[in-house]
Amino acid sequence: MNIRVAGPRSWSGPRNGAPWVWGFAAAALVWLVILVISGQGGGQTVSLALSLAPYLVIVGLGQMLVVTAGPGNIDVSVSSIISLAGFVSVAAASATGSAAVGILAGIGVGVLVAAVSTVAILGLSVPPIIATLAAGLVASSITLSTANGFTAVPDAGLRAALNLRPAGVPVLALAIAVLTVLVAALLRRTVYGRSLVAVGQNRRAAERAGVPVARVTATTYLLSGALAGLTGALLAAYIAPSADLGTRYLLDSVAVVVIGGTLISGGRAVPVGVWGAALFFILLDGLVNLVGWSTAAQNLLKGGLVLFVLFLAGGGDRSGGLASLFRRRPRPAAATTTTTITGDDTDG
Amino acid sequence: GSGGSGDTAAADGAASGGDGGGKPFIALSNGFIGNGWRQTMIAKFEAAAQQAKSDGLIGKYKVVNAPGDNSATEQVAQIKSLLLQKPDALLIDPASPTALQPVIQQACNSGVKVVVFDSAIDAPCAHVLQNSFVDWATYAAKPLLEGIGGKGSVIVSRGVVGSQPEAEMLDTTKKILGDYPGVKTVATVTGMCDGATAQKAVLGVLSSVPKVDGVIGCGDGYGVAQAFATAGKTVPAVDFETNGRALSYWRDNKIDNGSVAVMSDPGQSVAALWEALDLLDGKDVPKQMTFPIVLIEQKDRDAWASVLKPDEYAAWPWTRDLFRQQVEAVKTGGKPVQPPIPSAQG
Amino acid sequence: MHVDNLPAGGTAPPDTDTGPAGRPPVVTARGVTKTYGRTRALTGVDLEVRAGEVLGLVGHNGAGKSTLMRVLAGLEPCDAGTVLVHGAKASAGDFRTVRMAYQETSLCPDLTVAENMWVSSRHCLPRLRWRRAASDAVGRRLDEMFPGHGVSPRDRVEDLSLARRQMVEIARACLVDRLDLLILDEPTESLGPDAARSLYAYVRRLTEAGTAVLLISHRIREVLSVADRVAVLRDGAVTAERPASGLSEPDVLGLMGAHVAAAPTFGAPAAAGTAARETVAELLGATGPGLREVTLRVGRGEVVGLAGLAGQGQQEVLERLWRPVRRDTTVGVSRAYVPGDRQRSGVLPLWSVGDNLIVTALRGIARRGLRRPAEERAVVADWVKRLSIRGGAEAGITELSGGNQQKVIVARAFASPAGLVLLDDPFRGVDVHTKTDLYGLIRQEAAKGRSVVWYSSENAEMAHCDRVYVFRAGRVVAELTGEEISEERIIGVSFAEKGEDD
Amino acid sequence: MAQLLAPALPGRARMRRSAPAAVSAVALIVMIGVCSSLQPGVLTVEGLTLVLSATVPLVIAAQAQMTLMAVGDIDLGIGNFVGLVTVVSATLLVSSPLTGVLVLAGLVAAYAVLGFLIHLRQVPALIATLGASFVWLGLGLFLLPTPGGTTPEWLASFGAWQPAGFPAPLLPIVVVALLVYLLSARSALGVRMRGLGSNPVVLRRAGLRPVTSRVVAYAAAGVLGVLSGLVLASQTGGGDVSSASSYTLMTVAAVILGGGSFAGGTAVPWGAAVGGVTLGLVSVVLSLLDVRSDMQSAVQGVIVLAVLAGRVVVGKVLR
Ligand SMILES: Nc1ncnc2c1ncn2[C@@H]1O[C@H](COP(=O)(O)OP(=O)(O)OP(=O)(O)O)[C@@H](O)[C@H]1O
Ligand SMILES: Nc1ncnc2c1ncn2[C@@H]1O[C@H](COP(=O)(O)OP(=O)(O)OP(=O)(O)O)[C@@H](O)[C@H]1O
Ligand SMILES: [Mg+2]
Ligand SMILES: [Mg+2]
Repeated sequence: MNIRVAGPRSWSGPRNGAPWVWGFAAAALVWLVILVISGQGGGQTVSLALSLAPYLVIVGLGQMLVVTAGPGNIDVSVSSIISLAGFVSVAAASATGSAAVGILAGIGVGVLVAAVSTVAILGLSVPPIIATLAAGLVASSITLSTANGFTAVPDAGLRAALNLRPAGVPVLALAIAVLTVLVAALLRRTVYGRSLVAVGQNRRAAERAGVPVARVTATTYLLSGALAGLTGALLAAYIAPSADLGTRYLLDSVAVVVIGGTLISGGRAVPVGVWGAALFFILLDGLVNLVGWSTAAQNLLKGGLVLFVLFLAGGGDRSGGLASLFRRRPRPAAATTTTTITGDDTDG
Repeated sequence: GSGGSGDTAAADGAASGGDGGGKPFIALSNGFIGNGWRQTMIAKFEAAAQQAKSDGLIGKYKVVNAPGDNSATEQVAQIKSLLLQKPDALLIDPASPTALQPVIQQACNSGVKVVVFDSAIDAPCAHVLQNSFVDWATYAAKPLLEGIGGKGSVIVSRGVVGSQPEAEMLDTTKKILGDYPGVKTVATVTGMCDGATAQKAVLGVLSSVPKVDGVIGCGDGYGVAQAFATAGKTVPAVDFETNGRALSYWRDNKIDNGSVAVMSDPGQSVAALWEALDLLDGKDVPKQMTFPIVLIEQKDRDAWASVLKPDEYAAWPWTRDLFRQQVEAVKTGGKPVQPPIPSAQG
Repeated sequence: MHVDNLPAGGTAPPDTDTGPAGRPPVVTARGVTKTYGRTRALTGVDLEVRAGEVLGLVGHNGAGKSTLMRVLAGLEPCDAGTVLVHGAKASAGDFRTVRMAYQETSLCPDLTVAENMWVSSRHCLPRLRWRRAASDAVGRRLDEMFPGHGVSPRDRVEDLSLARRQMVEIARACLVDRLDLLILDEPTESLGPDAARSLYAYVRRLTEAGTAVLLISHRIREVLSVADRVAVLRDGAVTAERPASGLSEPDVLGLMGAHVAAAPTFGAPAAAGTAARETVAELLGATGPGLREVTLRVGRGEVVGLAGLAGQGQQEVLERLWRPVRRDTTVGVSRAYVPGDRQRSGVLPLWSVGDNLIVTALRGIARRGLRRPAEERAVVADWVKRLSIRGGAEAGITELSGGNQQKVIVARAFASPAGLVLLDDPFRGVDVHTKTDLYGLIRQEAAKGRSVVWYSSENAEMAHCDRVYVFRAGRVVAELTGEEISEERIIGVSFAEKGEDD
Repeated sequence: MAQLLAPALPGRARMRRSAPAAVSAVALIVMIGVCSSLQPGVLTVEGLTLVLSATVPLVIAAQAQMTLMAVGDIDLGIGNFVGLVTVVSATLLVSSPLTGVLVLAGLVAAYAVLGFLIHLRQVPALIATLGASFVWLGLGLFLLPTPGGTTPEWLASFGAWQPAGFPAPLLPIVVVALLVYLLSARSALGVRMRGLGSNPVVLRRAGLRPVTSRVVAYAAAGVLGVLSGLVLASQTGGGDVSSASSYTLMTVAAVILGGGSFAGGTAVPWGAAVGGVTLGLVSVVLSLLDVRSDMQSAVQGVIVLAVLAGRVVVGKVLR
């Protein structure tokens, strides 16, 4: 996991190109292929992709915050949270008759599960991947007992709202676009956001700079849990609550975050990029179904693309992402840079 | 949900030999508990086993579900630890049709009667109760194609692509489609017999296909209907799940276009219990038996819908008598038994 | 030939009858230049290291000493010029007999001492049973060099103290079957006086056997006492080469171009009675890992120094003041911290100078968790100007030179409203000009009523403090105020007894 | 920087390092104790065979994970990789043994190439192995879209092997742990691997190419993954690409339980074995304890947390 990012990171500074364009470019490419193959419904394809993508975007935004918190941070409990929040929100909504209460209940469940992870991470110094794994196991147990003999049905009003598409633009996509903007603003304009990015770049330095690292970490996991809970609440209304509602969202959420341009080693979040990558994934699924490829081909394609993008973009110049490919300037021997920067302590 | 076990007395644990005075100890190992069908299957078994226990037919029973995703490795471990407890009969709903072969052989070798249900399995020593996938595919396609008048365009939503049952079902579906030259297949998607997956898969292709009159699926109609609702199109004829949620949706939205609900029978676990008891009694039971699929047509829909919880699947209420009738039917090659619809009873 | 059966020195023929000047050169640099991007690290170095001599190399920060060493050790090629080993143009294999002990140590912390020996000296270890051979060899070498070192070859490096790690590093560099040139980069920085003496005794033995030793140190007096010759590197070129005998410390400083220890002319420590000041922070008999019964007090507007050899508990005190979790520590004001290790705990590498500078003050400026960019910009602009940080607020922090990065980190602390600023030896690797600016800044801020607790490994810096606590082995062994504070006094107290750590 | 003044006694340091594995070992012993009190048969040879056999593939996969964690990487594809190996051994290895062996060798080579690319392109192993896991899954589905096939005779007979006198599963667990110990903790290659995880700059200065260490580590992980898959296939008697998907996170948990860390630089083969067996036994204990089936994964999670919490406590005491 390169948890300890080998020695120095050779970033060229804060001017980082536009790492988010690649997800959108890939999505556009897949869309074009669909258009060529089916010969119709170009606009509608986008519209339908936009009605599926928001779910992946919400959970992806949460995962993005966690990943931004620095090396080793990952939330593997999102899938269990989604499934559990689905049941709880549907139950709460049908008990109270209010969809809003249902959504809040879903978010609350996410926060609760994330609180378990947070306590384990901060209190017991359990590595995040294990802490969230354990919290996820607990959540999935609760899901199973809830699912047993579950009687409530999703709120019809909420479902109708999720399916609303005036002029072909899903209302949910608009709402989540606003949420994305809010997350971006959170990262740029708030003390918490700046603290998170600082912690992600260099935890020790952030701590010495007076950033309350523990509080920032806790907030981040709780936010991720809340967003996963929100995803679960919406998905359950859109599809139906089920015990495996969130299963495929774990790997996909990590993948969209990375393809979207967020640094996997932390310290740089790209909220817009999550959209591009999510659309790419959704359209890719559509394409595979349209062409009639098997799931084998679908997985090969997905994995191959992730690896291709990753190795092409490389990490030697982590700041540039893919963009660095095209302005390949001779790097002053990576090895020597490393030597000097690490050896900088010789000073004095 | 009730507890996973019903011990009579902890003391007689390992000692309860089946042939002696002790009453038999029945264990059920289930490879996966993550969906409503499996949960219904377990619930039906537990109810029947509890009843059998109070009727004095069995001494104790135990249900073990492998945690996590459909993981054969977990189930192998679970079965091995079950064997330590020396059950008289072991019922298995396998996570995978092959993975359990060695451990089943091991169980047989230690004198345990093994009944595998819900899936064919390649274990010569076990007794197998399986579904008729040809029937399933036929029920899923025929009424639907009749319902749309034998012409128009359909989407085929395949199940777990590559699995033996899916191959069998796809063959049947193709054969039936061949009988309807007026019907055009405009897309084939992979729905995995799962509403959520099918919903996303169908939504992914909806914009790229012309008007759709029907979707031939395998118990994923609720999700497919949602996809059409999302796309703002009228819901075509689909194959619904046999659970309360799908049936109520079907009823409440008045989708009277030839849709049916068809799935395998979660009551098989009860049938498997009766088979195990018969085997322990030394009765002659065929090694392989095919049990009927649950088909709910529009006429029976409301009756079923009224007795099922949203996540509960329609199950045939096997009694020991019904089971024995079915065994006879299988032996003689007669017509399969048609158990009553629960609502008729109460 | 294996290390086991080696004499202490190399195998070069000892020729004791001629003076160092007549001996053959081991490594020669001719017109060596080296450029990193826009930085010309070496601008044509001519240097000769002769067998059997100790050559002292001195120079200001960034003069190019470490770069030159890397070139001489064959770790990096030079852009122009040649490096000759034994008079012949060197290829990669020729550098095997040139070994270097890095100041920051070049050891894998997770490996044992013996395993580290394998990494660097595997050519002279047997293929089979190398572990035993390496253990024996390093044990013997350590015994020779640092009697009573207390290191076992099976210890993991991370479990060793800084001084012991340094010993292992030096022994590692010496562990080779033929040693022509040994480069020691700041070897004694974390060694105690006994160990330093042992080291220099060993260096003598090496040179007697014909090995050349290149010694880099900022401790000029030490260099003068050990070296046969002294070379001065200035702005990437050797500007002077003199025999050590007859040189004095001021001479060398003059050759280096340093403004000789400018006395604190600005805002000299207020001689006002320190007792009268209001206490803002206090340790009362603090005991714990690395600390024994430490009692100290910081007054408002006071600059308190923590002195002594490295690693005697000063940093633990800073840690206590930074995170006062125990009851024996009371801190009444908000704090800011200036780390010395800027790569690991200083810079936030993805951000610009401005972002780095404001991150601590952010909290105070923001309203209800929302930032106020205009106010932030004003503060940043003010500090960039005040400390004349090259590159301005928009430059990426990693584009700055080390000294300028350090300025940003110091500004970060003082830009915050903190009442107590903790300095963790922040001026290592900072040149004289910058230092002078920053000393001035500290005095100015203290005059405004801020308190400063300042740990420095350079005892001369303590002259800028109002009060100095001298540490040894986790205890405060002396409290000096005003006129009492002098380098000699501090050193005297630090070394009064045999260091317990070594 | 923060130096302990009185350097920790080496013995104490060593104790501190082995404490996590010791805590896991205690948990393991407690679990076996609980099992045998509920079911006296557990402590017989057959009982131990039954209980332990299912943990063998997990333990071997955990060794693979440990090898990569020693160089500071993490493998999120090991689960699907093991699944893919079961598929290969249930199809190609039966139909044409030579091709099968070549394909398995090719898979090991693929791992080595993956390591090489990760190093060359300086990309995070986490995401590269995540991408690779999709590829393994795709390949497995391609070869065998649905679980099935049969394992070769020799593999099946290995799975059924029941020597008298000692529980058969102990043999592969101990042998593999010993081999990995010899490779990662005793050999020169192991020093290079741990050195890479610890401080790659040192390797480079000493003239050792870090890329070699990484490629060797990945190749070793590939070999261990293949072994794990073969053992799994011998137990399940067929191939199923998703049969081991839970291994991905379980192996990480096993290594952590055994005292490994994400930071790289340390190799804990015995710890990983103990951690793997501990985790593998959890489900056995749960089924013996009659824990409600839907609560089993919660209990599993709680046990993992409890063991790690025990570690923290022990660590505090030893500090
Ligand atoms: N790898 C590198 N990349 C870019 N610049 C470098 C590199 N190595 C050295 N430099 C630059 O070369 C110059 C000389 O650096 P060097 O480390 O040799 O100085 P030094 O004399 O050792 O200083 P100090 O006494 O502080 O250790 C400095 O300006 C430094 O910034
Ligand atoms: N790694 C690097 N990447 C890009 N530019 C660099 C790098 N290192 C140094 N520079 C450039 O070279 C200039 C001089 O840096 P150098 O490190 O030589 O300063 P210095 O002499 O050590 O000064 P200081 O005493 O402030 O550390 C810097 O201002 C910077 O622009
Ligand atoms: Mg410098
Ligand atoms: Mg230097």
